[in-house]
Amino acid sequence: MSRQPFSPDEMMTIAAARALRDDDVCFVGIGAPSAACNVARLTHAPGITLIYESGTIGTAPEVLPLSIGDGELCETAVTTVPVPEMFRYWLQGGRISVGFLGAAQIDRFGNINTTVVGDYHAPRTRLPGGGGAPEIASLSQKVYITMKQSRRGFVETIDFFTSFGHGEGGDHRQRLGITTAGPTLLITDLAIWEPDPQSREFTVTSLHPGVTREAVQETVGWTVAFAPGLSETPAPTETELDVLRALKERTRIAHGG
Amino acid sequence: MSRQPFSPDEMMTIAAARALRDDDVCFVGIGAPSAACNVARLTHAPGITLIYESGTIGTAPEVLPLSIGDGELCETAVTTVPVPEMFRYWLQGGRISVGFLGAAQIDRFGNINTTVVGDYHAPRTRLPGGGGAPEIASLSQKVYITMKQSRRGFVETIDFFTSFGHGEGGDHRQRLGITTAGPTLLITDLAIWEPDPQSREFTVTSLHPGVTREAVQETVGWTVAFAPGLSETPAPTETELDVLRALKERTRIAHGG
Amino acid sequence: MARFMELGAAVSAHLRQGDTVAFEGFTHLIPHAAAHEVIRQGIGDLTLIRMTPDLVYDQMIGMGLVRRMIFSYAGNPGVGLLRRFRDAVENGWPRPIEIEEHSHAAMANAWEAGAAGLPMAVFRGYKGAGLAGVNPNIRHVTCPFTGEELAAVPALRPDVSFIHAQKADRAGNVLIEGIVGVQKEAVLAARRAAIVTVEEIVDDLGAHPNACVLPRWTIAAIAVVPGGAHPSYAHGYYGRDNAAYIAWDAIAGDREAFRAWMEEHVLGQGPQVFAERVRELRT
Amino acid sequence: MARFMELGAAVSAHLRQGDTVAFEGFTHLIPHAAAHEVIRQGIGDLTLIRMTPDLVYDQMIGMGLVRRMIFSYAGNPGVGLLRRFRDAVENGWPRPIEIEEHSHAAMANAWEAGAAGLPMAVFRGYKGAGLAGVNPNIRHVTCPFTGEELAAVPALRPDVSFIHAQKADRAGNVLIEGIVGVQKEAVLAARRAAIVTVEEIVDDLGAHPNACVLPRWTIAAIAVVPGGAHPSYAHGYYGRDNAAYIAWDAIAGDREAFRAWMEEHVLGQGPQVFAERVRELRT
Repeated sequence: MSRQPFSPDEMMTIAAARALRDDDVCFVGIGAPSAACNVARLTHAPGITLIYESGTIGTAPEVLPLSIGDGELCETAVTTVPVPEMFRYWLQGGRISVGFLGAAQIDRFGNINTTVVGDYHAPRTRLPGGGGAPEIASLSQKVYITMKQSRRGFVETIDFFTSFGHGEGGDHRQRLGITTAGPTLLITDLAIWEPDPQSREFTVTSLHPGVTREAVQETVGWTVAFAPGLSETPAPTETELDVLRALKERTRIAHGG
Repeated sequence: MSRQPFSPDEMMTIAAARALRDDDVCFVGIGAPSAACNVARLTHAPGITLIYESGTIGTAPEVLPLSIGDGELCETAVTTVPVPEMFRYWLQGGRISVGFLGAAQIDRFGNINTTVVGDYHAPRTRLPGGGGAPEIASLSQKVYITMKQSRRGFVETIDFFTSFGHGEGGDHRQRLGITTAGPTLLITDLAIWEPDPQSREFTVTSLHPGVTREAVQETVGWTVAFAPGLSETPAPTETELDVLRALKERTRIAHGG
Repeated sequence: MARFMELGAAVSAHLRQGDTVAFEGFTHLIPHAAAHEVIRQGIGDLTLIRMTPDLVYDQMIGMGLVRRMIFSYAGNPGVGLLRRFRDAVENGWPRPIEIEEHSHAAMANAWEAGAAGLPMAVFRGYKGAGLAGVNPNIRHVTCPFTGEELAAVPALRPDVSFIHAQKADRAGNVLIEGIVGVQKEAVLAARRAAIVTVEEIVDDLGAHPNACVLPRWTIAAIAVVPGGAHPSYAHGYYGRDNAAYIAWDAIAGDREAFRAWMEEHVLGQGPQVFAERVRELRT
Repeated sequence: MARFMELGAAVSAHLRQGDTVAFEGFTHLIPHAAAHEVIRQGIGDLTLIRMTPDLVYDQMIGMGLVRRMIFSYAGNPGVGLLRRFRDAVENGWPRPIEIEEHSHAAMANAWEAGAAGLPMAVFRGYKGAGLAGVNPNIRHVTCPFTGEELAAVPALRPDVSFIHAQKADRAGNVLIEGIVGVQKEAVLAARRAAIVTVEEIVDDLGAHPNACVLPRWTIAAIAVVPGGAHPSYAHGYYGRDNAAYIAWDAIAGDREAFRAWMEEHVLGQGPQVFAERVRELRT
């Protein structure tokens, strides 16, 4: 375990990275998911296959892409396919083991909104929309979500169902004919959440070092459920932090930021 | 015009070649169509685009392919695409100006059989089947057919509708919702046939040099209609014959025949 | 059959007021120069199609040229929102905009169907997704073999499609390499014309047999515009101008700043400025 | 995840009596060596899938290993008919064969749908075609936007798919170049396993970014069999043995001659003979 101080954001990325396995085929969303997936690749999961929706399969970028289709994703990929093929053969074909998403709003059942704040037809804030998320959420074998906690993001009721998590909970996915597992992991800057086996409500199963139950509850718009055997997330190791920070630094320089 | 003697087969190929234009995009069947298309390319239509169903687009082989997917078709092509793309984007997409087919059996309305002789479920002779022909016939803007005349091939009633020509004639294509022109030209070793504008029955419009009406009728299993302004097909030119014979000779050597 | 033309002539020859038009590119090879030419010519009342409308659609929307947009992700990639698009949706400025919103899977399938000459795309999608409730163009068909209900969306068939590509040969065959996105589909799905800007014309494309090559007879016009994808990039030619994407957020955040920027960088310029813009980004 | 294996071990590990299996290749890269290994192992009662069954399916049929065949063109390309296939269809020798016959367009679309995880393919086809009257797996769906009736066929999903490819890298990624046919689709559509024979293993595929590469995790087993496509060909390695295709007509025309040929050239041999067979054909 590291003696270095680390930020909640770093803890989030590293905890998310740890969830990935060497044999995962991961459909990578931009932002926090992309950082986590590449940290996994650069630490314990060198064999992981990272796929970006721009068509790059098995990519291994030196720096984090700013967009979903940066040139380095293609240059370091095993192959790059047309976008229709990506969605038909690779996602719809059932070949993605983990779809990794971020979100603007999430509810307790892992339903996600990245479309609008307010009414769809007269929104207060028009967000970018779903992109690949609706089908990543329904067609990946399972879905991991990573986002920072805030009252604005963790809401009782999302304004729009951009992508379907566990709906109203229970067997709602199955009732819609969705055969995949859906969101099985939510990694935030404060905690790790997993769905309750019955209700499918996301439940805190691990608090990051130094985080209290109260801190988690304060940033969430519903009454948080904590698992009985609540554990503490191991702090980032020296290696994990070094890899993440080096990646971020290379990225900062490359993007002229 | 040539002083050389020429065979009916050579006349057929050259007459078929002449029907093609420099700006045609031609979906090429193997055998006689392939020879005709390449003679056209090597004489008056250097800009013609030849497409084989193996996925080769804009190919320019030095020798005639034995199969629909010989290596040289790919090596000389503008590009080679996957077979599903060939049938979806290029044929179904409406980009083929001329589909060029051969046949085992044909009827007076240009319906073609290459599937069975006899009953489908208990055939006397099981033929190879349609391959690309059913959709070439319905999706190319127009269809040219080339085959040698014989009582076995030119029949009153074909045993199986491998691909649809003008059906029972008249507006039968339109009644089935087919929007393309269908067979507009039939080039044999004896004559050039075109469909009657009303009945769509194939009618002889030009006899090859030295061919009589009787010779045409003898090799056809229905009563042949001859157009009022029946003309004579110009004999092959020196150039046409030279090009065709050189092509055949290169092909013979290349295929170890 | 591809004709080599000046960009301005190609745009005015093929694009009309009120058209449905796509300027496609999936992060890579976005035809910025072509869209800027359309803005300069003031061709408006357009329906824009693109999976990932970004800066250049934000610009067209902000200039009031867009009546309707069909899309699946309207963001500034890696940066945030599209502020001119937001202003049009939220405030109707400078004019209200209609939207037809899909998922990427739907749009990608709809492009494929357009290229394939089909009226619709069929795929497994939109299950539980809110868009199915607000977009009447999301329908269903039932598989006659399994009974499964599958999603269906109309094929995309713009009047005109614009793309940017690396190169054309002298006959007019066009090569696209790297992240090829849906550009082949956009070209083949165009009803009236596909217009391509290229980095250069070469004697020989030097293309791998299975490379993405568009034959000359699929294209109406080719215009040579080096740097024509900037601030997007051209694999093998120049990198993405990430700083320009980041800077756009502030420019587009203010109506006056936006108008001033457009005057200076688009309206008062021509296609030739793009070569200069990528000089420092060449790879 | 791709395992490098001997061909015999790969076949016996993955293919079972009664399976539905495809040995795909569109003239190019036909996996003859793999099919011969299946014949030697006597794995029978198979349902064979292939757009263009040619010599090697004629051989499997003649050896009595085939219960059913799904296909769109059963000929010896450029030569004529398949005489063992004819004998099975016309005379039930050595056993009757069931057929499910399609057009190329239908099969190509059905492979695409199989790779895409869909239950069916939808396309514009079979209009006026006799197959629609004899094949109950040709059905229709109605476009919910235009009302157009389109053809539908079931997706192809074999238990096992075999292909031959030019090369694999040491990680097991496989490259196919030239006429790529439906091989990517056949691999991705396989329910249980995809098995690939390759000309060689290399350190680096040296592939163009948009080349047809199958990632290692889409493949169950890779066997190195130089010449494994003979008498078909491998673009960049050796040419097609047209003489062998022509010669097949006489061999297959007679039941005794066929059996004797199979004894000598298949049953009494192993995968290693293919390298010798292409020696004179190398390019």
